[in-house]
Amino acid sequence: MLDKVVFYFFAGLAVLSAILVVTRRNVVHSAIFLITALLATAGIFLQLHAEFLFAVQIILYVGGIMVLFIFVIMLVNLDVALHQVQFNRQTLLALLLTLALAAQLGLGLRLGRSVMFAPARPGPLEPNTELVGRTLFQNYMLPFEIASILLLVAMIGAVVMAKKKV
Amino acid sequence: MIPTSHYLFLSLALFTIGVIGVLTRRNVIIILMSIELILNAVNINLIAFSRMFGSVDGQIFALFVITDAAAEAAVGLGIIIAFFRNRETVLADEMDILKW
Amino acid sequence: MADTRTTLPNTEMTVLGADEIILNMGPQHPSTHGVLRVKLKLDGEKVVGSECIIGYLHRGVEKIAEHRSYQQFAPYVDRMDYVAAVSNGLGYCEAIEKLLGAEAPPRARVVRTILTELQRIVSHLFWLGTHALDIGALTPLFYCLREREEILKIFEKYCGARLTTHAFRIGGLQYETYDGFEMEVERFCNDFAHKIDEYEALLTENRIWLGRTKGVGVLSAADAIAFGVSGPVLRASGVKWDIRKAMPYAAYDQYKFEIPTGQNGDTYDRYLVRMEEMRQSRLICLQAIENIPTGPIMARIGKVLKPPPGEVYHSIEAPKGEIGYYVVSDGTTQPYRVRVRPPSFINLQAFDKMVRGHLVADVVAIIGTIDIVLGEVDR
Amino acid sequence: MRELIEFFRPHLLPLLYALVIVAVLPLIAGYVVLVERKVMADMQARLGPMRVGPHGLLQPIADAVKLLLKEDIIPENADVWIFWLAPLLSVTAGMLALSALPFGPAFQIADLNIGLLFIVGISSMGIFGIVLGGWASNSHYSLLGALRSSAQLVSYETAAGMALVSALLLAGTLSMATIVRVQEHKGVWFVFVAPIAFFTYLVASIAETNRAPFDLPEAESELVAGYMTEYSGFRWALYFLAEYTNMIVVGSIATVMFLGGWLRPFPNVHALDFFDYVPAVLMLAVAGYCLWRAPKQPVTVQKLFLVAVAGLCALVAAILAAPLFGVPYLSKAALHGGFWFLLKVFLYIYVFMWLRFTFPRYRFDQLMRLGWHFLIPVSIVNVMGIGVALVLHRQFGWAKWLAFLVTTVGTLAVAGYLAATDERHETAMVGGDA
Repeated sequence: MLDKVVFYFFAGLAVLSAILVVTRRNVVHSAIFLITALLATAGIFLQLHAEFLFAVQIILYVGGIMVLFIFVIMLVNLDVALHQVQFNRQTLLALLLTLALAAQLGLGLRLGRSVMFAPARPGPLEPNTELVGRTLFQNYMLPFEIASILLLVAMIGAVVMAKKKV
Repeated sequence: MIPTSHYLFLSLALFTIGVIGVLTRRNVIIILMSIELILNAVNINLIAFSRMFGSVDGQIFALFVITDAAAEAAVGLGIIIAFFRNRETVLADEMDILKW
Repeated sequence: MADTRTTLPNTEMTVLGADEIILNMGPQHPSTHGVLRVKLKLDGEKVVGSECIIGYLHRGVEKIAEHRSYQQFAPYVDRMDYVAAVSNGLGYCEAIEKLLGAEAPPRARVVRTILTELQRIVSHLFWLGTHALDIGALTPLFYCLREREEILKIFEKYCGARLTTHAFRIGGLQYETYDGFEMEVERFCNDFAHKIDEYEALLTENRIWLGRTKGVGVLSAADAIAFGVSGPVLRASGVKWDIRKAMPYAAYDQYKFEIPTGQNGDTYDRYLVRMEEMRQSRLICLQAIENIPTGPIMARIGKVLKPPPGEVYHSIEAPKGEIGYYVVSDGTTQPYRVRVRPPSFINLQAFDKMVRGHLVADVVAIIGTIDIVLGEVDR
Repeated sequence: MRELIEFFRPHLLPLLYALVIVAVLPLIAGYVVLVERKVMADMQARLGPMRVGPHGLLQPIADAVKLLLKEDIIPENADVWIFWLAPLLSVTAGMLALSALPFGPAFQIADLNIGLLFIVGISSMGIFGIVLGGWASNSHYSLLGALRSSAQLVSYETAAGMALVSALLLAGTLSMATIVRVQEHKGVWFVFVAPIAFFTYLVASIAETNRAPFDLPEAESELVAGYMTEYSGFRWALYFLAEYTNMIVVGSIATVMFLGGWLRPFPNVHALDFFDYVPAVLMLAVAGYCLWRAPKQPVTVQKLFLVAVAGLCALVAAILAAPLFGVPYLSKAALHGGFWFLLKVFLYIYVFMWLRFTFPRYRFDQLMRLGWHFLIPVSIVNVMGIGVALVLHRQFGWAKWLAFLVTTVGTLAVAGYLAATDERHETAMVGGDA
């Protein structure tokens, strides 16, 4: 019961704020709704008993990436952007194609319901944090290191990009 | 218990909205944010499946996706700042040449 | 940005580079010490140009002088540098005495010296408190005001006023010193030695204080002389110039004291110089009260002052620098023209030189270190 | 209906705790402000608030009433919606973080198994309140203050997080209550095992709560009031509440991670059991002081008020003393735990105040240099050092104190080296154009 309430609340919140993200004129508003969407997703993670991911989502996504976004939004001038046309010329076509894609995917999900509609089972996923740690540092050691290299490269890239003209 | 497919439909909805955002908006920052939405939808998928199969691997992949999102946001925003410095605009359809 | 624009004079501030913004500080800003308005051209947080806009406190003091008799104008000078009113008064009285060819009697000169040196301590204490507050140290302000209060009490007992004292009269003093004047000054001076150590314990060796003041607002000796700055700002740049020694007035020729100087001309040196000046002022006071000559306190100059036609320039070493009075007499009871050389105004001209290349946070430190009083800048 | 009651039954106590926290926190924050003003006054040779109530004891309430009655100004070109939202975000983040903190062995809303991560994550959301508030005000000063603070928070979060990781390595769990139990079990507060981590966290937490000497976002002599410049009345009060809530949060985190949470000093040494009397005696002493001061108050109402305060303190003392004499239903662990916890938190906050009134303010570039060139490297080295110490202890059988002494000294050496190079760097900067 509680499970359902939590899920549908967060799902509704996520979809609603996602729609607002792509439709708002003011970028800051969009960013705020993106934060809401991300928090709602974090709630869904929690409802799925992925506590560690929940924490990572909040610390990294909300506390890190979104701060970066807002920082940049404030650095680039907004006033001009507010009065420009917000949607490009291919909007209608893009909408049609995307909805077609969504319909296909939805149909796929619907057809596969025999497998997919099975309720999520409470698997041996506890204690979550410890398990994630063990798996990450035992089975996925190499990807982990590669990810750290990726981050390093991204960091250097960002620094070079954002640096002033040399 | 909530069937896994509900998570998948939620993920589908977020994904679709994200794609619409990427395809239709002119502001690069909002395009980047829409990409974050798409990645997020993928994460929901991964974790729902992780739950369904009772294996933690899906969560690990979600972790990697978040790492990737961080890297992408850092580089993407760096490019936006560099671009804005030169052209004083953040509109995607004005970014029409590769170098300037 | 090594751009040629940054070297253009201030009037070109409207020419902006891509990353430059104009920030307007004041006239209502907590740390511009009154109503100074500073326009800053910023590149990020770095200052690439500045312009001081003054005049918000202009009261036409110099013009007022032309419609007052010589005695009547004396209280007005107290209202220029209201933090150091006694020094202003001394300069004015001595200028008029010079014009008259009169001289104050020895007793008056010694008392004048004591009060002026106490006033120097007051002014420096007030500077220290507000300057430290600008840099973020809250506590020294209250310590400084505590000691300042003691001196103001002495002033109040002596002449009835605390701030705009009008302590002296042309030709000497109006009031005799009160009973116990020497004792109170001595007690203050004895206590004050430890108090200065207390302030220094809070600030002098403090890493953050060093970081905020060392190398900030550097003014070389050549620049300082070129800008005509005077007082502690000049001495901190390494120029050993003090009118008390160079052209002694009042009773300064009788006392021994040092002129502290700095080497680097940065904010920290100006801080050290002022701290040392307070110590020296204290020593001067102690020497002076030991032997106050007896005798009259007013020279015989008559009730109505009619100086012979002519002109005179007289300057003294006020706490903030050289305060000079240029007085022209046409032989009537009112001055034909009085022109004041206020130290704050002249020192403020070095502001742009000192501030360039520093960050916004340093701007308030530099405004503080020049030690301006807007009443004096605008007159 | 019955189903609903059954459903809420296990959540009843946490709900009650939450209510208590939400209701009492503004009051506590108000009184922390009063204490701060009194401490400041004492350090500055003044008396501080004396007018409202005896010794200004009712000042926080008067302030609150004043703020509530003030005109609510929204700047003309402000983004009203966000202007509205931002202070709420700040307060919410602070209060949410309190939900996972154990104020005593019994008083905790939820003992999450990711407790620490939750708190760190939630409190990092307070940035949004500051940044959005600064942006929505549509003023240069606000925006500069907001940008400064977000840069500052992001930088120092790393150092603070690393310092906490050191303690985590020692505790081996993320659950806040368990961390305290580990300290009880090992018989040592982690501050003695990892002192460098504690001091790193102390500095970083001052920076994170925007307190002097790191209070650049609201540096009054430079940016007027930073991101709060355009705020007034109740919204301003919310920001203030958020700031003090954050102070309590970081104080609580430090208490839990390093200072043994609700444990009294030396909980396992029975020779020192007289510490159990300290809470009651301390409260009695406060009551006695109030009684002593009461006749010296000028007005009758104030005399009575002070007597009432004394009575309240005596009551608290009696409650704290009761378990020692075997009164049923009053658990010593719970009551004394709460007392010790709050005492430690307030001592921590006192250190904040002390530093604030002693030091000048850093400049922004100096602040960033301190964070990135000194604190973050030191905290990373410290984490590695703790790891090495644990390996030395567990794998090589070194004595515990020896292992930690060696690594602490090693980390200190690195810190000294960093400080020395930093100084050289600084003097080099002064010569050129910084």
